[in-house]
Amino acid sequence: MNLLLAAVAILVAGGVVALWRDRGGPVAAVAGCVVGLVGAGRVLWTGATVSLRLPWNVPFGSFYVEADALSAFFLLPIFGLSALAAIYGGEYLAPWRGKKSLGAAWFFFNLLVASMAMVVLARNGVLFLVAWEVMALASFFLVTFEDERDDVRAAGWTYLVATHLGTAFLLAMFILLGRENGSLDFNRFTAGKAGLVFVLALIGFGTKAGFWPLHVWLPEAHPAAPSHVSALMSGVMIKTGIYGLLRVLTLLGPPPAWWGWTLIGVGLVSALVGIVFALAQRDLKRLLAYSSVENIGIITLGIGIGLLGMSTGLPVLAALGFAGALLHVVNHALFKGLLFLGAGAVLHATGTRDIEHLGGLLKKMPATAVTFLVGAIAISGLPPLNGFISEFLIYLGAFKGGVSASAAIAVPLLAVITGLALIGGLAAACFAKAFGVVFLGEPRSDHAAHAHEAGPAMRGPMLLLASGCAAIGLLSPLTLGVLTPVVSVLTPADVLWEAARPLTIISGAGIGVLVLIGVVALVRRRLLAGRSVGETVTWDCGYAAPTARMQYTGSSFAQPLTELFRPLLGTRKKFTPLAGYFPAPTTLTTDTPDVSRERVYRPVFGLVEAGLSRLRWLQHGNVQLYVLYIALTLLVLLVWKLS
Amino acid sequence: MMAFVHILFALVLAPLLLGVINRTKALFAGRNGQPLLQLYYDLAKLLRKGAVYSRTTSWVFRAGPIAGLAAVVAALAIVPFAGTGAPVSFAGDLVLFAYLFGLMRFFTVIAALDTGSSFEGMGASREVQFAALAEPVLFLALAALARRTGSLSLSGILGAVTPSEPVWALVAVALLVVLLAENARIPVDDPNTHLELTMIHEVMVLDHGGPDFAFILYGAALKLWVLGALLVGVVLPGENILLSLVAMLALAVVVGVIESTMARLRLLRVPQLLVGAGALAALALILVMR
Amino acid sequence: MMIFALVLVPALAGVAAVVLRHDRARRALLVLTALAHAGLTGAVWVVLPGPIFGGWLALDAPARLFLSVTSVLFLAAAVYAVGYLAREPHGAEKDFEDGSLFTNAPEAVFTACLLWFLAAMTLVTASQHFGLLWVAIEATTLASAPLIYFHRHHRSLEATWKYLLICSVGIALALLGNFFLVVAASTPEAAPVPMVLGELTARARQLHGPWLKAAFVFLLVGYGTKMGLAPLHTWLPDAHSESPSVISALLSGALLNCAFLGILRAHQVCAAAGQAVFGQGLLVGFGLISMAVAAVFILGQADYKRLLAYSSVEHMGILALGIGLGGAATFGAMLHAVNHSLTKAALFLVAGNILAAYRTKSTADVRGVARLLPVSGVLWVAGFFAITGSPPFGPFLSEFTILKAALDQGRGAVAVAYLALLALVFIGMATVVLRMAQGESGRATQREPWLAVFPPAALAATVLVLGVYVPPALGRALQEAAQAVGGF
Amino acid sequence: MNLELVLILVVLTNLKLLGSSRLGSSIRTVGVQGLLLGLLPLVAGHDLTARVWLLAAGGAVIKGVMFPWMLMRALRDAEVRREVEPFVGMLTSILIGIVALGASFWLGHRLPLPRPAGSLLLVPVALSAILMGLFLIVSRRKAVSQVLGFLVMENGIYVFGVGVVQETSLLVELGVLLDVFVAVFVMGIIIFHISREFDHIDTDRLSMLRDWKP
Repeated sequence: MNLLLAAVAILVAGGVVALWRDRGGPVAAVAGCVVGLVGAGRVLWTGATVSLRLPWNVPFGSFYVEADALSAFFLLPIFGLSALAAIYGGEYLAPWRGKKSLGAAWFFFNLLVASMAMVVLARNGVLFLVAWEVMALASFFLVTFEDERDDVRAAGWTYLVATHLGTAFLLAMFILLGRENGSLDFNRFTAGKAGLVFVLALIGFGTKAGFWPLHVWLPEAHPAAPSHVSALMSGVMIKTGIYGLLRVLTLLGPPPAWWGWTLIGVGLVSALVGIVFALAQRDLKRLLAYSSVENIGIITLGIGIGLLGMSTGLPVLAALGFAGALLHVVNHALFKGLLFLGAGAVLHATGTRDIEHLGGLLKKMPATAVTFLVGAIAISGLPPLNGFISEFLIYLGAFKGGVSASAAIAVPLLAVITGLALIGGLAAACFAKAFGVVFLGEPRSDHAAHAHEAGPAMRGPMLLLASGCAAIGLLSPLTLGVLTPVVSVLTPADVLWEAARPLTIISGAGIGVLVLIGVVALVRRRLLAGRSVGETVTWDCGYAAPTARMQYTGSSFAQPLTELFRPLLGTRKKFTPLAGYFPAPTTLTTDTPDVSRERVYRPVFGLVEAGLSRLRWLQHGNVQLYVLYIALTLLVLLVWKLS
Repeated sequence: MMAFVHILFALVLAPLLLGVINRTKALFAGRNGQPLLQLYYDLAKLLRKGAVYSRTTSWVFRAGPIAGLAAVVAALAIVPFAGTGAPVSFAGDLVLFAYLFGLMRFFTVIAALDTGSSFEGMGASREVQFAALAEPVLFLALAALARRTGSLSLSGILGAVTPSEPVWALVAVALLVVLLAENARIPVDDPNTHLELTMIHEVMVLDHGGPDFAFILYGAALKLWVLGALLVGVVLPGENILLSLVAMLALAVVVGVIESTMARLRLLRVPQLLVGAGALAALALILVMR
Repeated sequence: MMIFALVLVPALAGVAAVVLRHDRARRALLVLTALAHAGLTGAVWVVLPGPIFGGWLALDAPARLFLSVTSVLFLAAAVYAVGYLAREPHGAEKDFEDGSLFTNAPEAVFTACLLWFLAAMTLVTASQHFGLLWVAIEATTLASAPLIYFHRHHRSLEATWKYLLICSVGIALALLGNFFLVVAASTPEAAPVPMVLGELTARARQLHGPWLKAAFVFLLVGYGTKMGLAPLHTWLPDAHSESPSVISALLSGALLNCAFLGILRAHQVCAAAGQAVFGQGLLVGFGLISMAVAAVFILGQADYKRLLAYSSVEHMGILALGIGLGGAATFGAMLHAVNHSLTKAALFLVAGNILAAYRTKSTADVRGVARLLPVSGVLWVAGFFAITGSPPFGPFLSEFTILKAALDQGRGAVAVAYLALLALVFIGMATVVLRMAQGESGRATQREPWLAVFPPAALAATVLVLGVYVPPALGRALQEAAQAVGGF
Repeated sequence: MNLELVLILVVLTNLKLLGSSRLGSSIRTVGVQGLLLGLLPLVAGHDLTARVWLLAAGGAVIKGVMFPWMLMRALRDAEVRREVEPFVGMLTSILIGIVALGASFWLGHRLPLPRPAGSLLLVPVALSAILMGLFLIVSRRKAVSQVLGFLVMENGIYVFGVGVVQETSLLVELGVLLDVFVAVFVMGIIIFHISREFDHIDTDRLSMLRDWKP
């Protein structure tokens, strides 16, 4: 516990120091994170829950912190990714030195990390809410780092409003939980009105986690933020929503089945919508943001399956669902952090996030390309990397339920499997597009043509994250040792060892595939040894002068699939068809705004605003009118109260 | 022991299937057609050649065929043949099975994109579209079988087949469509068209040559064999190896017949075909729920 | 004796301000008086002075609380005012909205009225006798009217006229309310009860029911007008937007509290007479209506000082709601009164800095405050987050407490409305405040005078501290105050 | 001269106010009303102590003499003579006044005094004066007539105070008088400024400050 609190203290202190000496910011961040990692690791290693409770002089508040397996498990990615993001950010922010106050940026960065840690540690409603809101504010200020740009300001506004509305639901939720005992300490909470509490938690935490349709802020805010911050927000901050949901579930006692079904539904929809929208994007970071919605969906799906297992008395189902979800939390932190850092390196090198202006970067920035490829394979859930492992656990859970449970449960579960398969295929397509269009082929613009590899401080973290993806993928059985105590916080986890035994074989198979690749590669080398290996242009039907503009674009690559999901996407097309024998040059432009934003939130806000502005005539400017209000109020009250 | 024998069979006989298919088509077309062992000759020739690479390409282009071949060989180790379990089998291996094909596809696709050619980009784009639709069908079909047999491993499933029920027919049809789509056969794709604009799989490998191309062709043959083995396992259970091998050849003939009697669907129609197959699999799933 | 001093020191200082010749001396006097007053107030916390005038003047828990807030705010305002007056030109100056020429009121009048204003407010907090309370509250109106009319141009004139007329009407009704209370207190069977709070609450049982209710209605409407409860709030945005920012700070932070105290006193009597429910129903209603009206005008507000004024309406609504809910919410309301005063005063002072730098009150023309005025910019944003009840600032705790009380009492509808309105206000303010704070200002960063940034910074810091730590002494005081007005 | 008579005269003066458009005469009417109120303490049935005399004198002087004088001055500075087109016509005003009278009788009936006062008319008359005062403020355009309205309201409250309430201490009542005096004084100043700033005192044109942009 002391180590964890010390880590938080270091982070906060370092943040304050950064206000004067901004170079101190990343140093303190790394130091704090390392200390924190040690602390979290100790908790997981010893398996002992440590807690600390001090009186705190605010209404209903107490400084009550506790680190059990669940908290410690979430602390690992928080501290780990934050440290790497800090190292990366030190170099990434360099161009702004002198133009902007980096001190403030680092202050809020450290504050963000510290508050995330506190969110996970807090065991008192007020303390949690304070940490939660500090987290929101800190990230808001980081998002609006480049507030001279209109789109960034707009994104910041959207994010701020969304997160604030979400918090409102949490206020009500905590009060309801603490209603019977009059204390807001988690250990005094009672599960009265559990259903209502669950719904409030779903909305409140779902807004932060980015469940569809509460995700609107996500594709706006993540691209706007500096890339190492996007990595942090997408990699771990939105996971605090998942943590909150899980924590509340531990307080609510045995779940009814509909909670599970709700989460499964929410997860499936979020994942599908998320990945389909990701496919349609041409802004690299926006694409990654939508894919975060997808992965959050997969995590939620896992939790839903876990709850279903608990409510229907299928312990294996429960254990596998939760294990898959939790492992995916860490995995997503790894590869999404990696991908955002990679995107940042690209942005840093080329100055654009528009993938249609990129291409051929693999030759310019080999290290970034390799790590990005690893991230892409991992996030597509392909073996032998970590993404497959967590998705496999969820698949396995669903299959076990689908095979053994009664039809009423089995049919939906097997439908879920089909959905997962579809999502997997789409994810692979999406990231084949992302990697292929950005890093392969010829540069599509001067930006890309004159790109340069990122510096060591940016490459290092990416390499570490990539190796993390590989490690979990190839050593997956070891993760069970960490997962079991965490899962057991939520549901009996002793069945997990038995159920998850295949992981051994899978990792074996993964290694096998790698060996095979090596063998085939060797064969190829032997074959080509001493033979003529020529170079020429790409075959283009004999047209021998290909230009970069003849390449397939990202949009055209995704077009068949986006066409398939057109009703869902609502893509806007502007195209003037060719006419005549010698048609004039024409253009085709498409953009895919977020449907829920365009069709739901915007109209509703508009209506509310219009409706309210009608009432403005109240303040009409005539003093006579104002006195009339007084007289009328008086008369109404007298007549109403005295008769 | 048997299991490894099957792998041996596959590695050796896979190219033969394509030969059979082509001979069947030739027969229908009233030609002599190429020799049964044509693909072997091609492979032998290609392996002896050097290579020519586009200046645009990078190591990804060279890695594509290698990873693809490795993945399909790994998948081969999971499918049982002739009732005997596969060397690798565990609860949920069907997921790994499907995702290995995903891995293969991913590398083929990025290798295609690495050339920067619009044709190969086009092919890649179609490939991912159809695969994204074919995968759910495969999973639905396997889910139905898993539910029916109560097992989560391919070996377990195919070990407990009772093909007397209609369910198996439905699943078989669905699997056949998946097989055709995954292996780029008519009615989804026409392997020996000569117009790049209409190709899917072929166009993706336009720029490959020499050993790389050999790997691709061999990998494709293995893929056909693997899915074929699955299909055969569903319709014709039993310990008899010879019978199963004959069934494989018969399947090749069937594919040939289909290719000769059907025309390639318009690309816009392909999704409907796959969704239809999905419907069949779903129906099977409902049926096994009783 | 000490109470006497508290009232007399500023009053006499005001007289002195009229006779003094030199501006510097007058400003020194202003600050010194503020310090003296603050010192005396501090002393009150150490040794509690007993009631004087047969209990007409006494400092019970609520009085101590509001007196301290007033005193602190006045000190900050006085320091700020020195810098402000130094900045203000003496001759004719150009009005930045319509370019017409205008002059300021003589500084002597300004300072004198400022000091008398303080005296009047002190009297309000200290007076236990209802008649005296009324006189004092009316006196605050009269003392502050010239302050609002400091810039002698037609807009401030209009604002002053509306302020004077509307508040006078309201106060007149309150006077009638007082008379009703007397009637209610003079029943034939028992000897009439004197109008002193202690006596009334002690012998509240023998008050005449209907007349007491009527009295409460009149007092509520009357003092509510002054407090700015919608729909009686109409003078508030005009007065706040047209008066000098330092005055707006005092109006919002201190004066509204005084009116609130008047209503609290009436509520005390009602509660003691067992009529609490009657009054609380009305208070909840007024509270929610005020929040709603404020939300309406905060959304898309084009003038940032009016924005702050409407936010004051909203928070007065929250106070009324808190008292109306009773129980734990009363404590919340007391805490919120403190938090709101400090935060809002800081915001108005910052608004003054922004106004001085940009020479416009229109939100559309202000950009990049954070870049042009680093300190004020930070305070502006921080103050916004504080006033909208975000942790880790004080108002969060008080608003949360009120929400908790509402839900614990099972008043779900009230809680939902409360949350929804808070969210609405947040959205409205966020849109305006962030648009002002962010972006490029197009000008070089300015050095800000110490006198202009220190007072709001100090207040904001206090709010931040109150958000993470409520000092036990303050906590006890709030507790007592809450118990005094029938909550806990 | 007895209480009832005074009260009735008060009502009549109010009605006259509602009906008259000439500001000068209105001010004079209010002055008369003020003098009547000066009489009130003497006829309200209190025992005539020095306190009561003082109160009567103060009331009469301030309400009957000072106010009219101050308002007359403000009027002279503003050189306006009559209330041109008020929001509500004179005749309607009188009718509304009568309605208000009825309403206040109803209210007075709903609120029986716990301890009977000098006359049953007291409460209704006071209330009616308050209502009519409010009505004057709402319905008139000129600042001066709004001040008049405020005074009428104030007088109504004064009637109630003096007639019904015995126990209030002299200090408070003098404080009240003083406050009102200062209020009217300040209002006079403001009116003077208004007339100088706008060269008219129609307050309905004093409506620059608003949030409603038609």
